[in-house]
Amino acid sequence: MQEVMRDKLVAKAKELLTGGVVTRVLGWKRGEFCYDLTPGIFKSADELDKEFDFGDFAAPNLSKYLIDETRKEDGKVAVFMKPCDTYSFNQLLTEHRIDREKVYVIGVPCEGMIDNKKLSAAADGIKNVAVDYENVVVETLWDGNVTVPRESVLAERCLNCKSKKHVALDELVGYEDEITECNRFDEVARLEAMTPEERFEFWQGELSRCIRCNACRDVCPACTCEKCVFDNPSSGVESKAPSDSFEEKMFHIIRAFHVTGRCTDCGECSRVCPQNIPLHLLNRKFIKDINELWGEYQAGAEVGSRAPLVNYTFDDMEPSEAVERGDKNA
Amino acid sequence: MRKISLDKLDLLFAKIAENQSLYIPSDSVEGAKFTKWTNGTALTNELNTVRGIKDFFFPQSEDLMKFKMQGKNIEVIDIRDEHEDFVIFGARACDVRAMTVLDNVFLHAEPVDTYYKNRREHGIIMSLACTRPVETCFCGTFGIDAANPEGDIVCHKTDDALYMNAVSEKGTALLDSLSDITEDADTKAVDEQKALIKERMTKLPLAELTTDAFGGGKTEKFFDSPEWAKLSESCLGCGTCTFVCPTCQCYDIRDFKTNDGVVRYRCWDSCMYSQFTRMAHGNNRNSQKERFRQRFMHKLVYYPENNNGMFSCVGCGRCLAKCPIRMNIVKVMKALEGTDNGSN
Amino acid sequence: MQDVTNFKPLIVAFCCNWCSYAGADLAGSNRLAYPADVKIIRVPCSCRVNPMFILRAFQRGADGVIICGCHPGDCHYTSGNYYARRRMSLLFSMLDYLGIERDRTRVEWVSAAEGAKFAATMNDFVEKVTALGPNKRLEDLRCKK
Amino acid sequence: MAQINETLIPVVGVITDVRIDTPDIKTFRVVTPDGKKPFDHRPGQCAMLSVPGVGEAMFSITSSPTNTEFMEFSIKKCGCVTEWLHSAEVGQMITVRGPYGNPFPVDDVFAGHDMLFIAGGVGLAPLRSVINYCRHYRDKYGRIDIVYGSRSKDDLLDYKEIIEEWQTDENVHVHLTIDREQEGWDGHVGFVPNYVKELGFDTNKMAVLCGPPIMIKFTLQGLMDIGFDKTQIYTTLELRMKCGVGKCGRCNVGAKYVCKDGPVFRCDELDELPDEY
Repeated sequence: MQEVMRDKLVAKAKELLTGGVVTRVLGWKRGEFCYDLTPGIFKSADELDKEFDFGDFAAPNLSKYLIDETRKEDGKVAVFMKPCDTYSFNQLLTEHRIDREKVYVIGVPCEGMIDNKKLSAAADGIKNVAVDYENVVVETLWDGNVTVPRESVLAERCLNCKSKKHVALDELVGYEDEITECNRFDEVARLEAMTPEERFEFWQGELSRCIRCNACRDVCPACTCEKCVFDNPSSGVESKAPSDSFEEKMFHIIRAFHVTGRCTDCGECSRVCPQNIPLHLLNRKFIKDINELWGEYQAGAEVGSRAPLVNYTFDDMEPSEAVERGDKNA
Repeated sequence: MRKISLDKLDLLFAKIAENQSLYIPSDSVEGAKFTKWTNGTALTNELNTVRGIKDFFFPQSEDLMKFKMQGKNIEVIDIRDEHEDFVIFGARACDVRAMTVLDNVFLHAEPVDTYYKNRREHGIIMSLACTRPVETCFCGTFGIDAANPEGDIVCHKTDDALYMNAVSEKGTALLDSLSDITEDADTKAVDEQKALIKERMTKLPLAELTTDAFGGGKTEKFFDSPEWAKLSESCLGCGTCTFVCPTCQCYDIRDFKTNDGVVRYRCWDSCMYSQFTRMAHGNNRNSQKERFRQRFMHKLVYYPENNNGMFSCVGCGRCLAKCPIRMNIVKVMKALEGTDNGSN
Repeated sequence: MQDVTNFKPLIVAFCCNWCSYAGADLAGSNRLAYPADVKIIRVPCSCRVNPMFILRAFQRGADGVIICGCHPGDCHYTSGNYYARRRMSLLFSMLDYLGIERDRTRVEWVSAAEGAKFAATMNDFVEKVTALGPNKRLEDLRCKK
Repeated sequence: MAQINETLIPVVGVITDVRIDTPDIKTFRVVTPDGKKPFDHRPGQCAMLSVPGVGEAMFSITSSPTNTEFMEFSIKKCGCVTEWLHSAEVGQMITVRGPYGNPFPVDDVFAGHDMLFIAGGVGLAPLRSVINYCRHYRDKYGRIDIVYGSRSKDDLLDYKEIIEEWQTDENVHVHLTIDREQEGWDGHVGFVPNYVKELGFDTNKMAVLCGPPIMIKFTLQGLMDIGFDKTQIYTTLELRMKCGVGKCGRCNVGAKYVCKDGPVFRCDELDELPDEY
């Protein structure tokens, strides 16, 4: 199944390149192992044949690279996008960070990406991986074949997939799919139901592991500031080290706040965190609050929508009521 | 060589922890992590920890000194004190070699870094041979023998016992102090294990990777390689690779204004960060390509040039596992190697 | 252990220039008492208050942060306080989510004529924060080095 | 003198004099609290000055090593530390550590030679230490030529010293130039590289260059054009530094650290380094 999809995508990319529709293709490059795909630019059919790959590990969201790509005076770029990536793409269009005219979006269906961390926890010494709808068979170095249920190694964001529908498209390779029912706010609700002490303990434990590598920020398609406030010496908060637990809390609260109403819940932050911090739970809290306070809002669902924080109504809830609202629900 | 049966491992840990802090790799939410041993802390089954043992000797953030200011006056307060004694159990061969790499910078190159020296002098490393290397391991590339790690006490864990061999003065003293709970052992079981490890190392997917193309004096050869642009095009410029790397040692010195003075501290920095070399009048590494190149040239060319050919990569595979976009030193080496052959 | 009975909280109050700052003035000239540990920072509008300001106030030793703005509908800039209301709803909810005591933060609408309300609000807020004790969950220990 | 055996821990220095040289350059005189020179140095070496809470930065020591009473630093206002220093008054304490880097080879390579110093703008700061060293040990060196240029007359550093001391010295020849015509200036007008070519020096001498990168680039070319060899030309580099002792990893050019292996480089040595400075 994987092979066929890869070949279809390569054929499509080649067609666009040779037809002169685009000058380059943004996709995923094969790595050393079956699972380490790196985003990359392909400029020729030859490169595509040799290096292009797609499959259960094509996790990186390519939309952020389009900011730089569309600034180049080099014609159009074709880009492959999974359904959730198209939300980020739309959000970037809404914020005028991408020139739509310079992009050719090729939608690729997605059945969920495998989480490398979960996979290497499930099997040591991965030599090769075969995936079907039910199972993942890992050929290991020392233990022969190890079979695990696919669901057990799917990325969290894919287990709670919000949409399999592409919201931005020039062309779709494969089948069309729908917005999915999901329970992505369950974990947030579980935390909300805890006592403040428990919540504090939980987050203290999670956030104190932060090493301030900035991967969450740098990968985030919503974090597109030319200069981040945390990199600005004049901001007074430019600090590189987690020398006290306050620093990480401030960083993550502010970062989540800065992307509020713009975060599409693509889950890249949690995917890249080397310390396994569930950063998506901060973003989802904001999304859940927005939905409950001012009505359902999905960033990136449509281009040009007005984000909830740059909007208001006369009868919005007071902050004190907003905070206490949880208690009434409980 | 001494041994202790595995069911008495806790006894061994308790005995060591009597006189000093003991850190062992243990499972946590973030993955395996060196954790201070208290009764009940269990040794992990993971091959290696998310972060190496660098943190113990060169912590991510450490206070250097304090300043008290009054009007125009400044008082410099030296806040250094003797570090506590500690033992790290279970460091892998790659991580122990990483300490040699850091020693070259902080101890052997003048002037000596006294902060590092202080911690180094008070730390004892009990290394542990790897029996189940994973696909991202390539320590052999850098001449590291996973079967024979360096360290103060070299340990081998078999199915039923832990074998310990002291190879330094500090190690001998520690092992001697454990003599009443350990017993003498011959090297048979360890030799068998070493043979198994050696055989396994040859079966690793990266076993063929060599450093032949790299080393001191290769700056001109690689600096202007067109590969850098391609390799770095997707680099996010985050510091993950740097911070999980057991040998990366770049640091920043910064001031923090406390409520009654200033603490000057140093913290890890990353050459991948855009502001790393930014000066008031510009930046000599303005693009991610240049910063990316700096990191790998340092590991593969500059460091060996200044340190008798030793590379500042130990093949631990952490950057392979942690890079958000899965770019890593192996991909860089292979790409550059290609150009090397091409130019011959 | 800190003596809770003697604990005097440090409160940072961000006050809108057009209303509550004048309200504070009025409270003063009417000799309405409120604790001296309330430090007022004048801002041009309640929506000038960046979430970072609030966190940094806590970092630097504040035990409570209150934002005072014009009543909804009365903003000097038409709609600033409506935006502030939304932002603070989210921020405070997030702080609550992280386990920070919710009584340490508050938004209150105080007009220039409401000197009495200003004093009463501050008294009430200080009382609530006093009951919570010193801020431990959002403190930066480095500041005390 | 307070001696703390750790290179990262500085000693306290007191600013005892602030001289306004140009609109954006001031020269600070620094001694220890007990009135002594903070430490000995060689011409061309640098020191880390810091203002706690603001930052730390590397500066060339402008005063000559032959001055045993105090140290001077000519500092151009361009970043946060320098801005703070520019607002400092006499009596203000700062912290100093050093000396760092390799000096100019004044006692071996330069000895017995004619010297040509070429500086642009604040680039005179590191050279002043060498020039005054050479003037102090006058017998050891032959003819001294100094080419110095800046944007305008007001931007010439140490103008008073140049006019009153350097120009009056025997066998010291000062050639000043400014970028654009200016009222009250009857000297040369034009950029340093061109002026050097116009002056057309004989090549039997050692040259020392310092200034903005663009000036260095063209002057170097100019010197080569009139027959200089790169082994005769020295310059001093500056990059972002934090530790000053070759460990923090940011001031390297190739395998060389500017703070430890530099800042003084012979131009042919620079050729071997990658173009990243």
